[in-house]
Amino acid sequence: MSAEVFLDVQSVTKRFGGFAALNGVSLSVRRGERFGLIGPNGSGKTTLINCVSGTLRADGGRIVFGDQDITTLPAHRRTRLGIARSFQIPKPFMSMTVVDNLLIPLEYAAGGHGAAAMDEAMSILRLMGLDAKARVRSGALTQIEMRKLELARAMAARPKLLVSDEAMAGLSSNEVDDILAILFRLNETGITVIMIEHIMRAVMRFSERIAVLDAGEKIAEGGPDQILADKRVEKAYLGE
Amino acid sequence: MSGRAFAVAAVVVIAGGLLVAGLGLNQYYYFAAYVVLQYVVLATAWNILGGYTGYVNFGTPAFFALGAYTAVVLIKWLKAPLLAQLVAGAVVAGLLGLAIGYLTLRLRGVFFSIATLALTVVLQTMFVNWEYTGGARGISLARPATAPFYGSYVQFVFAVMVILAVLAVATAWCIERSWIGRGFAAIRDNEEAAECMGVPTLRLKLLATTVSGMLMGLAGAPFPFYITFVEPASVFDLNYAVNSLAMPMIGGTTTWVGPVIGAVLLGSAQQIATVTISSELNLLLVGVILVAFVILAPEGIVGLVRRLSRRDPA
Amino acid sequence: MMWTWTRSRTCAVLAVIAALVFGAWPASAQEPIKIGFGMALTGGLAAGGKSCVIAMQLWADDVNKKGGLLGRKVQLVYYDDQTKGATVPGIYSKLLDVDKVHFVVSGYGTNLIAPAMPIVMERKLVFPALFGLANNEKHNYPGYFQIMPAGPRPALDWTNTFLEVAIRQTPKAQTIAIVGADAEYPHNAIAGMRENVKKAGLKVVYDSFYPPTTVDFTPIARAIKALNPDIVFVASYPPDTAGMVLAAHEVGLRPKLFGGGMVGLQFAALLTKLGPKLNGIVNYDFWVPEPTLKFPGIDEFLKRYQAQAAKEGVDPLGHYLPPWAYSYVQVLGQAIEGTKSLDQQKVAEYIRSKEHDTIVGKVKFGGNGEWAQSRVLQVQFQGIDSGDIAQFHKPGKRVVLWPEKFKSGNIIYPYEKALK
Amino acid sequence: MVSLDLLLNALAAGLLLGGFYAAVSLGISMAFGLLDIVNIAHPVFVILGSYAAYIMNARFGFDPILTGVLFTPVFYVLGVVLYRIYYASFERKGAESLRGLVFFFGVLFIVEVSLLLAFGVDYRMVEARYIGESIHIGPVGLAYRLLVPFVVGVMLTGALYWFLARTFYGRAVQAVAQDAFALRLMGANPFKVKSIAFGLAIATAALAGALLIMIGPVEPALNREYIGRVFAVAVLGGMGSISGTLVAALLLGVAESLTATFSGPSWSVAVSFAVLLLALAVRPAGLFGR
Repeated sequence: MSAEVFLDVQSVTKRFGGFAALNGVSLSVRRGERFGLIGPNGSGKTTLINCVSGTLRADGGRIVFGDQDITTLPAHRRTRLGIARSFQIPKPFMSMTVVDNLLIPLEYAAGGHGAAAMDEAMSILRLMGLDAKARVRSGALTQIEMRKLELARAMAARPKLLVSDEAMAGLSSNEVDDILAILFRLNETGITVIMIEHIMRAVMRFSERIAVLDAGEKIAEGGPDQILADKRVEKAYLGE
Repeated sequence: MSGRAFAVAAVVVIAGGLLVAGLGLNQYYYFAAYVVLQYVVLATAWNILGGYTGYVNFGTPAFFALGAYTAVVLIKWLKAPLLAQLVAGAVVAGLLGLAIGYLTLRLRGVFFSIATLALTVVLQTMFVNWEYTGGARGISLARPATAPFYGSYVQFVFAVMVILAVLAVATAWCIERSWIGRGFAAIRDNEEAAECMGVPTLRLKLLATTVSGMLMGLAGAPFPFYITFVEPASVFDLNYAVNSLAMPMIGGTTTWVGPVIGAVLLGSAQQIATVTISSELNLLLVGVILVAFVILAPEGIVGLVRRLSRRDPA
Repeated sequence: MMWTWTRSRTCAVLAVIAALVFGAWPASAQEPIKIGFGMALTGGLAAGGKSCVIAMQLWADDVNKKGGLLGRKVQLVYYDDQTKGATVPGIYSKLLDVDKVHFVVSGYGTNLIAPAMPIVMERKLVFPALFGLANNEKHNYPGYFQIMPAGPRPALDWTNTFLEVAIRQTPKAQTIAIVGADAEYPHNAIAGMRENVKKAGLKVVYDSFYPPTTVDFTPIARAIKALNPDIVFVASYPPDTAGMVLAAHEVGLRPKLFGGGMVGLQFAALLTKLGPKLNGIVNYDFWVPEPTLKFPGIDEFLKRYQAQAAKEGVDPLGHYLPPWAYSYVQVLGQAIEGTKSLDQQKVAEYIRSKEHDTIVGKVKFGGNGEWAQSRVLQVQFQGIDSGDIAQFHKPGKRVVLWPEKFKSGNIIYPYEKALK
Repeated sequence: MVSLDLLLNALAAGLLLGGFYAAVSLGISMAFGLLDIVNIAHPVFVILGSYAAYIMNARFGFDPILTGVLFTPVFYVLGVVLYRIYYASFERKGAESLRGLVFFFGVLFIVEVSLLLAFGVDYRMVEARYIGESIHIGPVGLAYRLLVPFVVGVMLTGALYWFLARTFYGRAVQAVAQDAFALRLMGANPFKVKSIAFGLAIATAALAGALLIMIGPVEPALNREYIGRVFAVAVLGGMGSISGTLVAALLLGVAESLTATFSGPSWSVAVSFAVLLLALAVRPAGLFGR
């Protein structure tokens, strides 16, 4: 089993001042897996993702990706190794067109250039249904389009591991289905996907395994059914 | 503008400049044009960091002065020719850019701005206390009796500034067109996202501060021979900071044309204002224009023109 | 001054006749004689620069009222140099090449004179200059004439007057503290002072510069006090002058002699606000309303200047710079009249060889364009009991101690005695 | 040469100077540290306060402190108006702080030149009985000219501290600095809270200006010398921490005073900036950062 482990988070700790946002969290994601990460607001999901993607540096513990220790690697190096993420609050490159947004990861992380990169960007946009907006300034997109752009841009980095941070918040159920379909398709091509989501229906449908965080600690891990049955999870979500 | 068109334009400007320098016009025009061109270099240099990556540098005077004082040292020590002064000025100012970038660029943008402000004060104090370069009293420098190529040194220095201006603009143009330029823009738009998309932000920022610093030093290096008298208060003048920031703002910060337009417009306006209306009004004008532009036309003249031209056909 | 009267009057009469004869043609059928300069109208030296322009305009009015120079009107052409040396080359080439002025004179201040020197020297122009310290030391340019009476060795003579006063007192001073701002003038003055001190055999117990941005001067004053020097020599600009005087009072700094090179104690702004705290300070000056310095024309000039100054918000006393700004163009005008020529060389030769009567007294230049003999005054503030400006118009408040020729009273020594 | 006497006095003088620096920097600490508004024009408002004190002193003989207190409401309104312009032009549009910075740069020039046009370039001072006098406690002499600014500066710091910690709007201001969401939970309107805070920040300039002109002569361009200092204090103080601002200001004052007394004043100002650069490099959250 351990040969299969693709991302190994080993008792990672992150503190902000006196407040421990993550307290010795460990989890392992297998190659090609669809992995769900849930937890109430402020439970440390995004902090954990930040530590994995390199936006934050863990105070303690180790993070291993493939066979490389990436704990202290800067974020852009991790992206080049194959970890790409979308942001919960969309952070497009506002002054650029939609397609140029994709060219950044294509050039910087995936090593593409010229016409080939442009073609690849356009095909990703087609996949996301954004091709009509390719030449529009990304600042002019709607919220939903921006979410799609987030995902599209992450895909443009040609990731081996894609971290989708609440990509579906605010989408209609049809759109949620669209995105899910895209993520499924990506996964079929061999990309490992970590999904952080509030929309339970989506997480449960998508994930093979799920980890639950509460107050900076992992309180449960297992298949969707296991998680739904877990008392501690219920308590964490519904309170006492 | 395509690469070829730009190259042709650059050659035409240089040839034109060298020709004009040879005409032996009224000296005043060379002096005035020198100042405007110097601002083209400074504004372009500022914009490479401030406009492209979004890091506001208040320390233009520090880099400019370092270029000028490097030249002073070379003149005094080795009687070095202008070319050597230019190279040395650029290198030293570039190193300063690298150092200050390394110190502060891991922080939020405003901290960098404040650090550059502090840097200016520290550096000025150093030169005030360094007797070799004249200290607070300043230093008078005799320029060579004859200038190479042209009869008078004024014409020669003007010609050099033409070349430097084209060089600076060409640098900006190249950066803008390359993957580096897109990386800069990504940093400006959202640094965190840029880093997560594989952009080595720290390294690119260091590149920007270094190149920007080099060009500013380059602008300062001919100053001693232009004015023949250097003292800390005049080269560490806050006005260099104001103008090199205001000009791109007025012209537009996202393209290489913006700083050029801004420098030519504001620079010439100031030259004209100096000899027509009172300078107080001149300063007031800069303030009002700055506020008006940043509120009403945040993308500068370039953005304004773009907006209008987009509206017209529709 | 007097001899121009009759001549000018004749000229004026002739001009009026000419105007009558030629009817519609104005008297100035010939274009005016243009005198160009850059002047600090904004920036650090603007307060001084603005008052200079008033004075120079008064001179032009005076000349024109009397028919101008060589029968031609005089016109001043000037631009704001913003107290920035970088603007100076442009301004002077504009004046010479575009405006085609006949003569240029300097702006106010060492740092604004220096950048004009190469242009002036290249074109071999006569160049009357206003308040620059040792600008010609390196160049030794024969067309340069400095109206500020520092003397033939500017930096040395300037500060030496303070020591001249010091060595004549008993009990004799043994030790000296030297302090000044990190800026052009104080550095020059102190460099001169150090040499003079060495010659006078005084022991330097403190020698330091402070940054012009210093807010609190009490630590400096206290550090000096701890060394208990007999003399404290200060070379400072207006804001730090005020800071040093206040700090000296607050920490009880009581040397035998205090002052020397403080700029600002000549302007109403500081005089009225420091008031009684000035008593006993011995400081340089160039002109004060003492009976020994009542040169012809000065009182009338000041009256007219003061009327103008009130309107423009510049120094309402006008004792420090304006008379000199008037005089340096006055000398130029006299030379033009004297040589009946606009030829730069002839005018320069005339200025060099003659002694000139001006509203600041007789002016004679030496070989390097500085005054042949220093006329830096050392004055002591005495009997000041309030901040009322009226008292500074009168004699007796700033008593001239040096040079002997202009001495108007006796020193109160040591400093402490004047404080009571 | 290092006598105890001198050392004590240098420390005392440094503390007094620091109290004054705190008064000048508080506005920046609030605007920059708490509201994230890079008001580089703050020192020019301090100068504006100085001129208010000057006029009231010259015309009516008002004590500068009295003028300072009287003018705080005026400055408060000025600050609120300024914030509204800033908000409408930048914050609402989500424009990056760079543009706001340039906006305040423009404001700096407008105010400075307006002062120049109105009052000319001459240095201005005020008269008060206590200027030039000092009080002696043991071997330590304290100049009233600096003691008064120190006391007022410390009181101002205390008042702001109390406001932020104890009042509803004060806590709202602190919340806005951390999390706009939490603010909404408190039921406060962020726009209103921020305009109050910015108004207060500018209001401190009225008093700080009065203190400034009490210490020495003032002219319009003097503000530029304070830009670096106030930001140094705000950053060292840990961005928006009021008590941190006071401690940083005192430290800076003492550092300047000690260098001026013992190693020659030439480097005293540069020392504080070197401290700032060092702090930025080593401990970017400031000496007392949260």
